Amino acid sequence: MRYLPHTEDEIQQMLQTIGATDVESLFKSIPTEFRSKSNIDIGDGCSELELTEHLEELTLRNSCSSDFASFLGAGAYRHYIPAVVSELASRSEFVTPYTPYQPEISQGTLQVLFEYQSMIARLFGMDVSNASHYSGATACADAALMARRIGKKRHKIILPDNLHPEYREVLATTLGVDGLTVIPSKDGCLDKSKIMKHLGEDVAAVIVQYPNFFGIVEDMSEIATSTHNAGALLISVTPEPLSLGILNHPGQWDADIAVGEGLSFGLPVSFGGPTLGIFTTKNKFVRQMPGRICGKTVDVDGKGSYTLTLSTREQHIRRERATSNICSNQALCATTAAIYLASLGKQGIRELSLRNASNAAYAKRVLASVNGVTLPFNSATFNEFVIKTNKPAADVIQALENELILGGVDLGRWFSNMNDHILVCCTELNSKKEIDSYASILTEILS
Amino acid sequence: MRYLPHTEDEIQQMLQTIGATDVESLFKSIPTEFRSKSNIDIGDGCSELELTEHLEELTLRNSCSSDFASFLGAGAYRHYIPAVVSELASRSEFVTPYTPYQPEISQGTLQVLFEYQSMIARLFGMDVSNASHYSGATACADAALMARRIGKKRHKIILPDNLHPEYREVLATTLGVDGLTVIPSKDGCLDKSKIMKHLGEDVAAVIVQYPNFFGIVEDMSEIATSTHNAGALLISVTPEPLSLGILNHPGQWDADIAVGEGLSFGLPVSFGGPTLGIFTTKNKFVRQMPGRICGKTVDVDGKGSYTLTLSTREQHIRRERATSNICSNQALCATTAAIYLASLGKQGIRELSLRNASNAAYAKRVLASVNGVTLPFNSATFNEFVIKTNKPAADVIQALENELILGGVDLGRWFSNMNDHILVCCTELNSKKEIDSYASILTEILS
Amino acid sequence: MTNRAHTPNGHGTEGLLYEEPTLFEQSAKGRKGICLGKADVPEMKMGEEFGSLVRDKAPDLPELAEVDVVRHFTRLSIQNYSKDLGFYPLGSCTMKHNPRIANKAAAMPGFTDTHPYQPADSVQGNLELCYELENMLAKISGMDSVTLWPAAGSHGELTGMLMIRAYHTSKGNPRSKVLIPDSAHGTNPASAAICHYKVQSIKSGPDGLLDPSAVEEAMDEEVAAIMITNPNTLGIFEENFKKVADIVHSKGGLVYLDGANLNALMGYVKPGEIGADVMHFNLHKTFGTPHGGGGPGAGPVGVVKELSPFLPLPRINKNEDHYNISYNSDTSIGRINTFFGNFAVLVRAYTYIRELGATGLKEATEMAVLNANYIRARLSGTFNLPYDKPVLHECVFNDKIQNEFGVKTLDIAKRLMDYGFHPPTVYFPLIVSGAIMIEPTETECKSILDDFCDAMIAIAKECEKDPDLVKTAPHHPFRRRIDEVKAAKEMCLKD
Amino acid sequence: MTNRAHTPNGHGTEGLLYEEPTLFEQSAKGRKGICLGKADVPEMKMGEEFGSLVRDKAPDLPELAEVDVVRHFTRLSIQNYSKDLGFYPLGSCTMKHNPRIANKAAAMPGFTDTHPYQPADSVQGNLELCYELENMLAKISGMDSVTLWPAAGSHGELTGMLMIRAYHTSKGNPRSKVLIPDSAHGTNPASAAICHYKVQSIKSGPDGLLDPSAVEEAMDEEVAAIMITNPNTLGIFEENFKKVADIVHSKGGLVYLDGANLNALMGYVKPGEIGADVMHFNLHKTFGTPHGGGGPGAGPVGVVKELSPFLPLPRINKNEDHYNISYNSDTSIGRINTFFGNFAVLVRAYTYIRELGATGLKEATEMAVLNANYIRARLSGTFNLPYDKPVLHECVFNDKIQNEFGVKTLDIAKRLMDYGFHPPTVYFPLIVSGAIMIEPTETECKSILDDFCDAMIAIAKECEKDPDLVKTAPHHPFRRRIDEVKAAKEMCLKD
Ligand SMILES: Cc1ncc(COP(=O)(O)O)c(C=O)c1O
Ligand SMILES: Cc1ncc(COP(=O)(O)O)c(C=O)c1O
Repeated sequence: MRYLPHTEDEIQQMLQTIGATDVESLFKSIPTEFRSKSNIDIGDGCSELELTEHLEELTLRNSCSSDFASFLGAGAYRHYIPAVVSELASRSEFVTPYTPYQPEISQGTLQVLFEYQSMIARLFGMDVSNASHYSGATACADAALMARRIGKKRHKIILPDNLHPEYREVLATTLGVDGLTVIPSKDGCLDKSKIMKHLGEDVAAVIVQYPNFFGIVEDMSEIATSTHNAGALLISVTPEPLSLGILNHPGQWDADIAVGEGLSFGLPVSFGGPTLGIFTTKNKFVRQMPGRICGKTVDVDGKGSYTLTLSTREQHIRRERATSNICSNQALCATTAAIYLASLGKQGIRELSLRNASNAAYAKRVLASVNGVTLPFNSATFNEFVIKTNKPAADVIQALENELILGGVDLGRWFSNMNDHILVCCTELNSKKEIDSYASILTEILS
Repeated sequence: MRYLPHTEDEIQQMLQTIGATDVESLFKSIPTEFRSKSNIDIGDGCSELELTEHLEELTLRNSCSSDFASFLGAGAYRHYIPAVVSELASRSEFVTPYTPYQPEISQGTLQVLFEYQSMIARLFGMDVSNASHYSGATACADAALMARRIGKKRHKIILPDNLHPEYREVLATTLGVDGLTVIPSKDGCLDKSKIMKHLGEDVAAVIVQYPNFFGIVEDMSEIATSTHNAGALLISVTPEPLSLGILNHPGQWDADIAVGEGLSFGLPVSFGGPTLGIFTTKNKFVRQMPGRICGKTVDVDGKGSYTLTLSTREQHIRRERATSNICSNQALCATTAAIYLASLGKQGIRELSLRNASNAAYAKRVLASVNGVTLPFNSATFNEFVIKTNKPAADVIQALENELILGGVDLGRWFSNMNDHILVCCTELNSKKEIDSYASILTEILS
Repeated sequence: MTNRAHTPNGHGTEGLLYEEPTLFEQSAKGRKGICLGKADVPEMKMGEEFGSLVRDKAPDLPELAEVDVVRHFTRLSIQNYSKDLGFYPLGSCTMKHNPRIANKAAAMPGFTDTHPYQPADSVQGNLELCYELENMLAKISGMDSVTLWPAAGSHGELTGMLMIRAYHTSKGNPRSKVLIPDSAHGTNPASAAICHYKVQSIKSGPDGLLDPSAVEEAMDEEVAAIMITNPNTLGIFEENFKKVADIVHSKGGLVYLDGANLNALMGYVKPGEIGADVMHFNLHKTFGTPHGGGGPGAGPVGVVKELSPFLPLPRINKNEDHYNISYNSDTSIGRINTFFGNFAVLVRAYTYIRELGATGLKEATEMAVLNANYIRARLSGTFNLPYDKPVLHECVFNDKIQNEFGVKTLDIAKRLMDYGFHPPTVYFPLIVSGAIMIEPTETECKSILDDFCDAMIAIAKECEKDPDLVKTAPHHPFRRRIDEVKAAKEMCLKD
Repeated sequence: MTNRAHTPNGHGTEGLLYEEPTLFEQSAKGRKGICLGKADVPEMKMGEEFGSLVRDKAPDLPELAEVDVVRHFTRLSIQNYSKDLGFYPLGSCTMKHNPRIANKAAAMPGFTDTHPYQPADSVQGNLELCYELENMLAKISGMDSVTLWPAAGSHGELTGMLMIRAYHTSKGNPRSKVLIPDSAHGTNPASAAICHYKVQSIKSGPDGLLDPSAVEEAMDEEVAAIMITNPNTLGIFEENFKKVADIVHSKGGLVYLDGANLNALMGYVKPGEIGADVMHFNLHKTFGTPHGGGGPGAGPVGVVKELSPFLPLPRINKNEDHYNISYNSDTSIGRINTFFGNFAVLVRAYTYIRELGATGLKEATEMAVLNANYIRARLSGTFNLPYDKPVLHECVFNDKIQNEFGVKTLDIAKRLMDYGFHPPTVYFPLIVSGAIMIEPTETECKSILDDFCDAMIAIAKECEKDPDLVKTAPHHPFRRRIDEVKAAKEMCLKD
């Protein structure tokens, strides 16, 4: 086994030092009745070459976005990953260390995390970011738990149905359905008056998605004010934070906690993971924030240094009273995001954000002009929009797939009244040619 | 331009320090009549995304070995490259420095080159290796030039026609045809008596290929003795040095210079390049050796250190009297080979070498049993062998290609009397299944 | 930009290490690291579309050219110690070598370019991989079914506890308490707490082991489960595991096994056969996926068949040779994460397990245990062993002997850096004062263990002869001892 | 294995740098880094097949596990300074930033998995790339046709000189001499010598430039060619290039242009338009392909149409949209290398040129020249400028001022390492005593140039105040000054 460096000689020498006769005897502290009678039934190992061939066979059973024109988004957005990002993020000094518990020999990871926090906080317009959460959805759930902690007796969490359905599911799984109030949207937007009606003294937080699950960019100022007036917290959720390149940031409308999904920041979609949970909040709530945080300090020589800090919030010290149970996080994804954001820079993120919006706007226009397509909602959208078709979405999507187009997500999957609605996404990867051909094939399908 | 970090402000400040009004004016030392009247006519640049799409389109116009069962070799052998090799060799600390002229800050590259030299010398059974040449063929040409230098008045170089035809061509280009005597082979092997007839006082060297171009493993002891008795040098050429995992090394039969092609050592075939020229010799000839060499020494504190050495042989000091004109070499390929050989290790290289030989032996047996196929030569072969078909090789190869088999190299390309001969190669990548299917398809083609 | 190459006195480099300013300090207005190319569709008029929602100023990200980005992150990277540089004996973390083929596998475009909402037909390769990985984990652990979606160990704990709650709820009472030994990792109580369980700590016996009578005493029908780490965080096998499991089961409780230490058991013990009802795996520990400076990992959870109905969604099913995904279930606890968890981590673990096979996994366990016992043998005497029982894959010393000279565990840890080693886990488990928890893993050879032990012994000597040298360590790394108190007090958390 | 983590005094690491034993010192009998898997064909009986030709003992390579290999090369790598770590102002070498997309391009399986003996039909992508790259290089340089196969600059020189010889031979007399200015790179005379030309050195004028009258004097009908570097190795444009070319042409000679400094000319001067008949390109200089610690590079050669018949084989031709390869020609000098040269390097250069386009290449030249002039402006006065003429992309100082304090160029170079910089090229060109040849390239920003100039100025001050500090430099890198004499004397060239 090439991962086991032990030679027969060495094993013998080591056993001698230990005072054991054979390796087997080192397991004698395990009572024999606990010893498994059977081998592990997974067969023999194989060589790297055999393994590579096997893996290649598996991938051949997948169709990749390179084989299709893909308009799939809905929380996992395909973006071009500059070569520099993958190359730097795969340096083994970033890939193979553990959590930087020993700061003196981990300044690389720590400074990167500090810079990640800084860029994320700036992008979201928030005071402070943690060093990553698992995913946008788990960050959202932990934000709700945090709001309950802050709200003390307040227990109720209000959320709209234009929050990503899988985020809603994770919320329900984690918090339990008691105390979660889901408010149906109106024309794809928040039903503000209904939300306000629910804003009582028992409300810990209102959750909003920005841009929302249907791609719509809603103004959250009003709902923020009402929420704050009711003494509750506003939690903002952004599965596509690239939108913040051109859109007002959650800080602007005074979000208390703003979370997001960082998959768009230099990570391959990769069947949806690893994801990158973004978690930001206001300074005043920092001690209630889950997850690791890196802070700046000095060493004994006074040299500027970085270290994990505020760890008294965390499980390894506070145990059952910790602000969260999170331990391992998504540090390498945060590192990747930091490299990606540093590459984009101030201008780049704006340009790229606008490019995504422009491609989607163009697609929305040409698809809307197809006979048999209507736009059910008429609000402004960023990179995604919903179309309504004169045939069942499932059939349309299947017909498109036959023409090598992944046309979007069938909303009937989550919304029983939307069986003829498709969520269509564009990024910088969708060329005009692709979009035009989508429109023309759709024309055929719907005619 | 993302590779140009200059901001407008900085350009202005710099111009001011220089005392120039604009960038254009910095070119005024170029007489205006020399200034090109026209722009460079290659069109505009493009973005990384556009470029990636363009490159992908280009690659789609290639058929890759993953699409075919490939039995092509003839000097460029397909091998499995362990993941560890590519990952380590692509570390930017190996990829982005220049030649290690400043040893204090280049110990990494230098130690790797030293280890490369050590492993190559051990594998070839020679005293000393340089730090790389361009390719097996250019190393061979430089070896011939070296032999002439050592031979003083001796000018003639004898070579067999079972030396790789492209190596012969490079020899002819570099040395000129005068003084090159090509001896036709007999039954695929050296025509020893004919060679011996040519071994006069004017002979600087005899070149032999081991295993030879037809894959045959010849015993060179006799020719070595005769060559030495005639006062000439023996130059051994090994395009597939993996063979030395199980075969006697050139040092064993007293080669004076042993060169080879290192493409097999962890480098992708990549249309044949970059290659890795291997160049080894005896200690007594080291000062006549071309190319850079790394040696061990100490620093002022006595710490073991490495540095380029014996540079008085080289062009930057000796100029027109240098042992070669080589300057940039193939250092990164040598680094890759070092990582590859260290991964294989003593056992691994033997096993892998044997595996290549076994696959080829099996293929030779099953192909020979196909009706219409004969084996023109009956000597022992390593990873390649020649088959003779009852139809023209070009037609057979084309018919095989239609069945997704790259069946080998048409020897008619170089040997006018071999239009029905195919050079077939196997490596560890050719499975039994592939070989069997080659045989059965060939049966159909030839029937 | 501040002067990056040298400090004011002109001597910034030690070796090739640089003082590296932040991205923001290096930013220059107008510099670019990417270039988008021309648009082929009209540019959207932002104002018209979004009105007041248009961001007034571009996000204040740093402005850098590609070369700046490359240098910055390359320079920062070499300020890190990493597994690829040397021995990393963090106890409980299982820092084994990360196979390179796994990185290559995870980066195959056939995996990376698949979208979670593609039709199941078009991702049969992904589904087969997941299905088979679940299967292999079940076989390794003796559990009946497995979910792959939790993103890390503690996320797996939460998932497991939610299933336990759902199980009890289905029986009529979710119950209110969870028993957790005081030697447990902090994530155990934290995870239980999220599920609204009251955590009752069980004091370890004088031998560092779970005391069945303490469990017996605490056990009642309000106890939903006990969470046990086995081998425990001292590296000792819980010999009363089955007895404890019986006690808990007899009152209708369940047994949760924290599988962080599975590296000590593969091929020897299958937790499902000795009474565990739920357990999580840390793929980033046992199955060699890289830690990435903190993550991503993956924390699959295995359960016995009684709990299978509660497994989170989605589930992958096999029908002849075809795989499909079921998104709904009446009994499931629901989704625990979006999409298919940390999929690329799953690809790595799958690759690892396939390469090793049954025999390789068992050998890995054996060599891990051999290595830990070797270190224990070489260092006992020099360092105090608070619990002198046979260990499996790791061993825990403490600083009792060195305390005499005023030296603490932290000092010893920092001093190890001067010798070129990453320190062990320190001050965990909490039941050992000044714990030094060493887990070598199986991928280290004897000579490296010897180097490490030599260093530890040399440091022990220094503690006697020159304790100040140790107390002021580290002296050689990039930074000397870092002021963590100031960090917490001043809370400078961003630039 | 020797103790790898620390030296005997227990302090082996500086930062995270390790003393690293050789592979052989780390080898242990029976250890393996690969694992072949089971054979599906019978194992060959070596003895039966090869008899006495079977190697008696396996080659004595080191025996290591994967983790050992990973650590060894990772640790060695961080002992290197590299372009990715910082400024690398090696004059004449054009150490510009290596774009990452080019690495990605070269690694695309669609390129790496093609074999040189595949039918032309099945490698149309490769052939198009080569054809277009030849074309683009021709457009950039004003030459009529280009060959891509030489493996490096000096290999290109050899190729060019062989073509020149073939040209003259075709005219009846190969001629016997080549003129080369004394400021030329050593490869120029070495390449000419391989082609059996006698090298006649031309002394540079007092202004560092080619003196037409000196060429006039040396020129006769036995001169095959003159080899000129323009801008020359002082970074100065040869303003008499055309005059010299006319002199040489008038006697039937040819003009070879060493294109190593093309980075100073793109978009401004096309050598083919001002009299060059043959020139080589260094793709690893001008077009940003990485240097790899010494190579591989690529040294394409461009020629005017009179010399096109002599271009080496193979040639790629385009026929409508189809590319084919011609392997034969009566006039060609023949093959200069196997296969298609350093193909993957060609892919990188193609990528670079396509990304920059015409405008980008010109801007690159402009910023390269701006940077060199800025350094020249900031350092002149502090360091002596032996030739005080306007420069393009690089500038050459020397140690005349510092000699007064007993400090030499080598000392200054070594001292720069303490400041975190790679030294410039030193002692070249040979016509400048103690030359310090600085080529910043266009990919460096002002603040880095300032840091470098500050360091140079600080060192100049140290030369006055504390010359010993400089003479004993470097003090901070991994190694202090290395004994090169001992290396040459003792010739320890392998383990
Ligand atoms: C015993 C034990 N349990 C649980 C965990 C938590 O695992 P993770 O960090 O993957 O969430 C750890 C991690 O160190 C551990 O050691
Ligand atoms: C002016 C000049 N000519 C020729 C060469 C040789 O180029 P190569 O190293 O690619 O062979 C160099 C390399 O430094 C050079 O600077």
